[in-house]
Amino acid sequence: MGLITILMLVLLIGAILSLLTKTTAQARGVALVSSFSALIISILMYLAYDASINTATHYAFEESGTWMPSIGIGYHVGVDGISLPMVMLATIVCALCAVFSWTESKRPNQFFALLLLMDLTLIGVFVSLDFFMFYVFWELTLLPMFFLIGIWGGPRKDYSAIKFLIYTHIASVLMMLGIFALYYFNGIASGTYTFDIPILLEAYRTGTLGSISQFWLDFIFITIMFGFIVKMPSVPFHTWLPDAHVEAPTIGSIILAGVLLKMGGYGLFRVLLPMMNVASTWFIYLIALFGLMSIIYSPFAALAQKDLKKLVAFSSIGHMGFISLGVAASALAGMDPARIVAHTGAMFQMFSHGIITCVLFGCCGVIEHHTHTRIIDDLGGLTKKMPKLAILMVAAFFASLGLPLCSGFVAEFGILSGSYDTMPIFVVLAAISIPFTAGYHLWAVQRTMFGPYNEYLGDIKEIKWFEFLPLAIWVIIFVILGIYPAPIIDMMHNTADYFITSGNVLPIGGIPVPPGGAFPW
Amino acid sequence: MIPLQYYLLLAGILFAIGAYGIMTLSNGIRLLMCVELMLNSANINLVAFSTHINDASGQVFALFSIALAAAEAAVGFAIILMVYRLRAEIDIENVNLLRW
Amino acid sequence: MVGYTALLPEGLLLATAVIVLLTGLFITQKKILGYITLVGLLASLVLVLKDWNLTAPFEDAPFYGAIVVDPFSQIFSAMFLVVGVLVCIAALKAYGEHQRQDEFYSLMLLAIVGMMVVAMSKDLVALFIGFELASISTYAMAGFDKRDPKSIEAALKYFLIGGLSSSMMVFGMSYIYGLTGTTNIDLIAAAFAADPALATTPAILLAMVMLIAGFGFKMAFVPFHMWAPDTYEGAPSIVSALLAAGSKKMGFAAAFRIFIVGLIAMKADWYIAFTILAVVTMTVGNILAVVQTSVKRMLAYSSIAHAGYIAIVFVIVAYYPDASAMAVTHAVTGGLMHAFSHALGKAGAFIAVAAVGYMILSKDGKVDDPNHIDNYNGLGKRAPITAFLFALLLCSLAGIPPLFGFTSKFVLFLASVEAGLLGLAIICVLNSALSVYYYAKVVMRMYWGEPGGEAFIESPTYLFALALAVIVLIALFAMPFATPGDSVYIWAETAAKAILPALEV
Amino acid sequence: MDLTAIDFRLYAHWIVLLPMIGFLLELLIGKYWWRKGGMFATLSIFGSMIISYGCLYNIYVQEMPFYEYSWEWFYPGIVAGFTIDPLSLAMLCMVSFVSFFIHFYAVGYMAHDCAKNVYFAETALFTGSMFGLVLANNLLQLFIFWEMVGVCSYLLIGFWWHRPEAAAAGKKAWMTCSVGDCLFLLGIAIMYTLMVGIDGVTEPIAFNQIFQNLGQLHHADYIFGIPALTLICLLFMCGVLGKSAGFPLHVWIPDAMEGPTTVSALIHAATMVTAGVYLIARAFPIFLAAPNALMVVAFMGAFTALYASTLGLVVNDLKRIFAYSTISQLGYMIAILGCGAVLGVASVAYALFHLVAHAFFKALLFLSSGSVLHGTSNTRDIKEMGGLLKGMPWTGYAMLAGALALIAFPMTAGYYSKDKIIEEAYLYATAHGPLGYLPWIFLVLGVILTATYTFRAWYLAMTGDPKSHLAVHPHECDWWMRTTLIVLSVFALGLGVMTGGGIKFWHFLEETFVTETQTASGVVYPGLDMHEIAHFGGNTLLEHGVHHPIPSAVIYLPLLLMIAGLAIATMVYYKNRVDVNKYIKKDNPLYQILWNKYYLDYLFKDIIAEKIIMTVFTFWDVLDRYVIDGVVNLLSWITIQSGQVSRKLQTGVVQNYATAVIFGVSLLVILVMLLRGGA
Repeated sequence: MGLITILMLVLLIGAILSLLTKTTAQARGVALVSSFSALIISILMYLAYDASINTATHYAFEESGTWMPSIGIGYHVGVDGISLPMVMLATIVCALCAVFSWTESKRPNQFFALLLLMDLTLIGVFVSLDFFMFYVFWELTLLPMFFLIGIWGGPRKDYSAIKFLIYTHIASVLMMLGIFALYYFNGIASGTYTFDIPILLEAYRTGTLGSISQFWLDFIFITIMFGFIVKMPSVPFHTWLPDAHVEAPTIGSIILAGVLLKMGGYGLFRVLLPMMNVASTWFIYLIALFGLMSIIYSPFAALAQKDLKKLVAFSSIGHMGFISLGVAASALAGMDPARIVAHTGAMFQMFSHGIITCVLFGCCGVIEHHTHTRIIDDLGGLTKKMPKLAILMVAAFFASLGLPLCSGFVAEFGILSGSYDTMPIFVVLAAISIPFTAGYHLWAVQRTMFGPYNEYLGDIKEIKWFEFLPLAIWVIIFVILGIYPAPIIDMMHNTADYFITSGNVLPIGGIPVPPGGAFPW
Repeated sequence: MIPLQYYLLLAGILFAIGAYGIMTLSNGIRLLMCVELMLNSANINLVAFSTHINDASGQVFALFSIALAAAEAAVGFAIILMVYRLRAEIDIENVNLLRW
Repeated sequence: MVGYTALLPEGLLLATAVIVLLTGLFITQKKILGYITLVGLLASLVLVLKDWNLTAPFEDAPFYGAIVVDPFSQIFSAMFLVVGVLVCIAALKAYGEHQRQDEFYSLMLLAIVGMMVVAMSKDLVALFIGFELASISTYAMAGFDKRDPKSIEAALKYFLIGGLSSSMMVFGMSYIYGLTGTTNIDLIAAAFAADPALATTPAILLAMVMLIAGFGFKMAFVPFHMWAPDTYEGAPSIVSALLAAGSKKMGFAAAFRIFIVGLIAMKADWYIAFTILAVVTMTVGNILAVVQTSVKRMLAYSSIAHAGYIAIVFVIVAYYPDASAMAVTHAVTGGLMHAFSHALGKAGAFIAVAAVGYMILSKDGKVDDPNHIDNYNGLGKRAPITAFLFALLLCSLAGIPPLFGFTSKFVLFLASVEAGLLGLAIICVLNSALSVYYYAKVVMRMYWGEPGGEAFIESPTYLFALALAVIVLIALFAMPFATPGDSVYIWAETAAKAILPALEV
Repeated sequence: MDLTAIDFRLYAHWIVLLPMIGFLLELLIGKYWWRKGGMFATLSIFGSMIISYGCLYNIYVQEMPFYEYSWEWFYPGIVAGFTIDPLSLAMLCMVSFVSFFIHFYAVGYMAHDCAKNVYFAETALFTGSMFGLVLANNLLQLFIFWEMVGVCSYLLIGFWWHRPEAAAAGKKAWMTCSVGDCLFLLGIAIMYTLMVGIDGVTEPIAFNQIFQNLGQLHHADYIFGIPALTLICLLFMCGVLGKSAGFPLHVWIPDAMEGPTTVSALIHAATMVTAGVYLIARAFPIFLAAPNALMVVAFMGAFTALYASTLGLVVNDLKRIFAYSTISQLGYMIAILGCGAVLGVASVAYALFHLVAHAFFKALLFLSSGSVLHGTSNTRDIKEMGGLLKGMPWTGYAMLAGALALIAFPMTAGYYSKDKIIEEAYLYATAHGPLGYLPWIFLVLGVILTATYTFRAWYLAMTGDPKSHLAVHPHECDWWMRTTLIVLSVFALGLGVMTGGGIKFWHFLEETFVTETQTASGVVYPGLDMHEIAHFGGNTLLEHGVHHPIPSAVIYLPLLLMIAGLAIATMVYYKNRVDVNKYIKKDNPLYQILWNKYYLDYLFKDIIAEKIIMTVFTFWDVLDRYVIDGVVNLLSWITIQSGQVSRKLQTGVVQNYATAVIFGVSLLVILVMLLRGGA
């Protein structure tokens, strides 16, 4: 039994145990032990992971067993330079969330159990190398989040929870159809029916799916893409996210924005990237367009928000847009170094945004918890009462608007400068949206933290230690990664290098743009 | 002998009458009768066919279905009796607690 | 006579029925009868599972090939028996103190025997007999709470529509018999093969549609479904469990045999019919389930929708030219798996409703409708275990992992994509996505609705039945991790292969 | 130990790191130490200063070769590097010196502020970032620290965060800069893409590698119809306009005066705003190789110089007057850099000399005005001062020294630096034909206005009778501040003389690009041939070293104009011969335009920011809420409504059910018939 299985079992057992506990202390204890041991395991994996052999043997800690051999469903897990950081992200975020919700008094046993389940299912998505497992975990992530929003959520929790559930579920069932088609055609062509992700993608990429029409190829691509695009989410399929965030409890928002959205981005790398050169080329531009739409759309929408948390939700929509842009741009034909940089940047953006947005939502949660409001107009001058929070929040907002020496800048710089080669117009438009992004962040900070203290808020207390500690750790992480990203970015870079240059994922030199381009430019 | 078509026609007519009755009548007993009528039209078919193609199994089928019809009628009457006990009437139109 | 051991399960059940009925006359402490019934059911279940892939055609006297025991019949028998076990356990609590519980048990046993006979029958006569045996027993069961006007009304509607449709069925059968000269399904198929022109006569078309109507009544296809919501709502919950989980599947067993084996020559016709029926059925079922306020009625509509999902099996089989192809095998296999998962899930769900209704009536006293969704508010607090198991069962119905309902739906929809029926597949998945809504609505009420009262005392008997269903469902999803491999899939596949070779005509 | 034996060049990164450490220490433990903060920042900057002057000693006296070293940073080829050459040294020594003394001053000035350690932490972070910007050997590092100083400026402007106008000013500063910065970043991205394409390039955006490859780069094809290099330079120029407050992005500087005066002195006068000038100087070969890029620079600079000095005439806020003079002086520097199209690298030398001189006297002016505020309890309106010279002689005379330097009074630092600029601008004009005279004219006109408004401020504040009770008994500043004022006055007055009228400085700086640079990795970047590079951009440089005659009229013109301006100020504001108040009226259109700053703020804030963009946002919210989300909700509504309607078909009357069955059968028969016939 390998590390990954142990990791998942630890969380599963933890979840069951904490469900059986009675008091907050017991549940918290179980959750802390289990989530932190998960964190330790993931760190062990990180230490044992040798980035250099990554290109040779694609998956580390690979395990495979039979599940339903007669329809080719297997238990196949493994990590590489994309999924390992995501696993670490999940473990870090969930472990610190367990600390953050130190005094959770409402149904503590269920709360911590769901937290651990969330962790488990997310990790499952990131490590699965079998489409059946992948889809199972993909669906399973819905349930804990549904309950987190529903039980601990705000006034309109029913609407938001059901919207979140149905909206993303529709996307994933359509994705399921694409997976089916892929499975079937591969089975017809090769004679062996299997759901194994590497095999299927290899078959799709090398055109050994048999003589199926371009329609089916595109159908497979577009359905799977839709599943990811909705999960990311990209404009115009984003409307479930702000509602879910507004109603979700702080922990829910943190995990939702921090890790759950990354499933979509992860899918782009793991599943869609190898398919891109077979499917119609304009899909690549479509992905980039989705990214660009999110980048441009989010600041305008965010500036119109009254609710601090909704504003932050829109900011994460914008940041996820950079990922789509980077992936799409790095797939097209161009200069390899630039494409690798764009690709690495996009990967790093997933990790970096995962950390930064945790602090953002954490701060929103703390503010709500202490002042009982999130409406920006009702806040103001909070620095007077909570200077510690002010430092964290200002740091997080600066990081979120892409301030250098924070990890977000590293990623976005890589994406922009790397993508210019293949998609100049997109990059120009994305760059122009930067002042607006800066605008709404500063606007929010100024009206919540600065200015005269709003006395109607009464006498509010300084941030608690168990709230401060996780936020501070996250801040430290993203600052360190902003100054010295090598620890994470090296393995990402190796994987990106493999994806771009090996020819085993994308054609060497990238996907040629059809004469005249798929779009006017 | 009488050609097959006549039997089939008769059966069809009986079936249609039964169906019409079920759609229009509202008295429980009558509805039951209509059901029986339809069953028996089927029986006529079976017997007619079996004599026409000289195969006994049709008549066996008919016998079975007559027997089952009797059993069904028994249960049916029991149910209608309970309806009468509960509501002192067997007008099916008014038996509509369960709807929508 | 060694072959007749294959009929031991049915015989056992009949014997149990008689024993229960007779002992019921003499003893006053009747609770024991429930346990006897349970033993009988379990014994025959064990027998069925033991030789799950047995094939025993009874060509000679006294059956003359009217019935056959093959994996197909066995898997359905197992389905009925499992449902029977669950219902029986629930009945131990529901009718533990009831005066005529012996009648209930014997009726249930007879009904199950009838269903098993239908699954086995290869002859229209046998099929009709089994059909009526099951129907008549269930008519009586539906009205078992004879003091309850709703129960009686349910029985009445069930009975009238049932009589209508069974007479239609016989009418159709009579035409088939007349045109092919036989009542044996294989011979019918042979007759069609011999004279292709036969398949195009209007009479045979009429007969086919009438058969569809007859079975469609059991399977609750729209528009033959309208009795179902009323009956399921009005009948005692555990009887609804038997109806929704058991006799509905009996309809499928009959339909599979008749259409896929007997009338395969007419598949061009029933392709059209079943396409319309499947789409309409799943859509109407889901849309109407969304707006229900009674959980029991919602479950009734959801089982209509599920009938629609399973109906796509016929569409795929008829649509796909190559009968031995992966798509067709997957289709029938998926259909059987989904029938199985739905039988378990729906039986469990109705039993959960029974449990909740029992608790509410015993605690809150007289409420006009114990199944109204408002009574489920805060059930997660009032009856945590029941709520938890109920939620899991709903997950299985909604096709959400990690339960068997997901696997079966997965395979079923997989087949539709494999067959290239893209539009149908999309309609299916969108419907199943929509269905999540009303299941989730109940879960929401249970877990974050405001409790209407203080905590309940949960009855261990019900909990045992529910836990049994849930454990089986989870096991069937995750069993593959245990060594025997994906046994249910293999069983279903063998069963599918047992009826599919007939397509080679 | 023998200090001269140390090769300080190898420790250049500590110049950056020390203040950063100082920042952390101040932030975390500064509160609990001597005077509740200020110690760590000041000391760490003193350390940086020592290393900086050590490097200067190495290069200037010991004549060690220019040096550069770098490490792999984010991505392959994206490095963190430090370069030691006259250009960076000049900036380093100026920044460390001025910054150190301003910290020294602040110890006294901020003595009574409660969050002192935060203030010093931020200034330390700022100084460190400035060092990082100056030492950067590549565009990205420069941009990163460019943004960091921006952040510090934001934080320090809003240091008194509880005052809404302070917070707003900080936001305004950031927003205005970020408009330029995003374009600057875009320019970097384009440059990266161009450089990556060239083989043999290991560090795509390192300055020296770019310079070495200008030959290929200027062949790069057009982007959006503009030569690639020119486009890049224009994008850089946008960044410069934002940071160095060039027209039209200068609007944030006056508001930035909301911060503590020491901040204004440190950031918005002496150091940060010069970062833009430094960027052009550092990237000078690129601009030189880009067709027409330097022309834009020259005109923008000259226009800004004149434009800002006109605004300085009417403002009454002491700090804002100096703010406008800062904008105008930066204009001079940018303009002379633009003249580099003719003068070559010499123009960098001239610009930097004025930059250094300006840093001294502008810091001096701000600190003295800070001392005025300090002494008159934050009076900033010169209309309410007057006669302060008696109350605070040190401050008064210090400000006088600064003012003289600012107006380029003979023998002061400004005299040598600014007049040289104007002379050379004349050379540019002669070489560039009629249109080329425009910058020169702007600069010359700027001189007289500068003299006028500067001494208007000084006379009104220092001489005459107190015009408000606050000005009656001003108290002189403490010795911390006094020391600083003295030191800065010495340099403001004497820098020109010290550097032999600037000659030494110029000669040192002119070595910058044309001499080879050694690197730690052993690679040696040979010196650049400026003439060849100029040819890439279609420019022709004047022969260096050859004397180019300038008519003596031109040489003495600035001096005369300065005296004229001084005379005007004296007449009007000291001798009060003319009553200006009759011109300062609402119906005087000229006054109105100047008073409303040419309505530029109005345009940006009221029209663009509030009217247009806010409307867009509201519209956007409607779109999001009711169109995109509306579709989703509509679908669910339709589903539920159709359910509500169709459930009514379930009447509960069993006959209807039977009817449904029978009609269903008939319908099915008909449909199958039809479809089969069709199929």
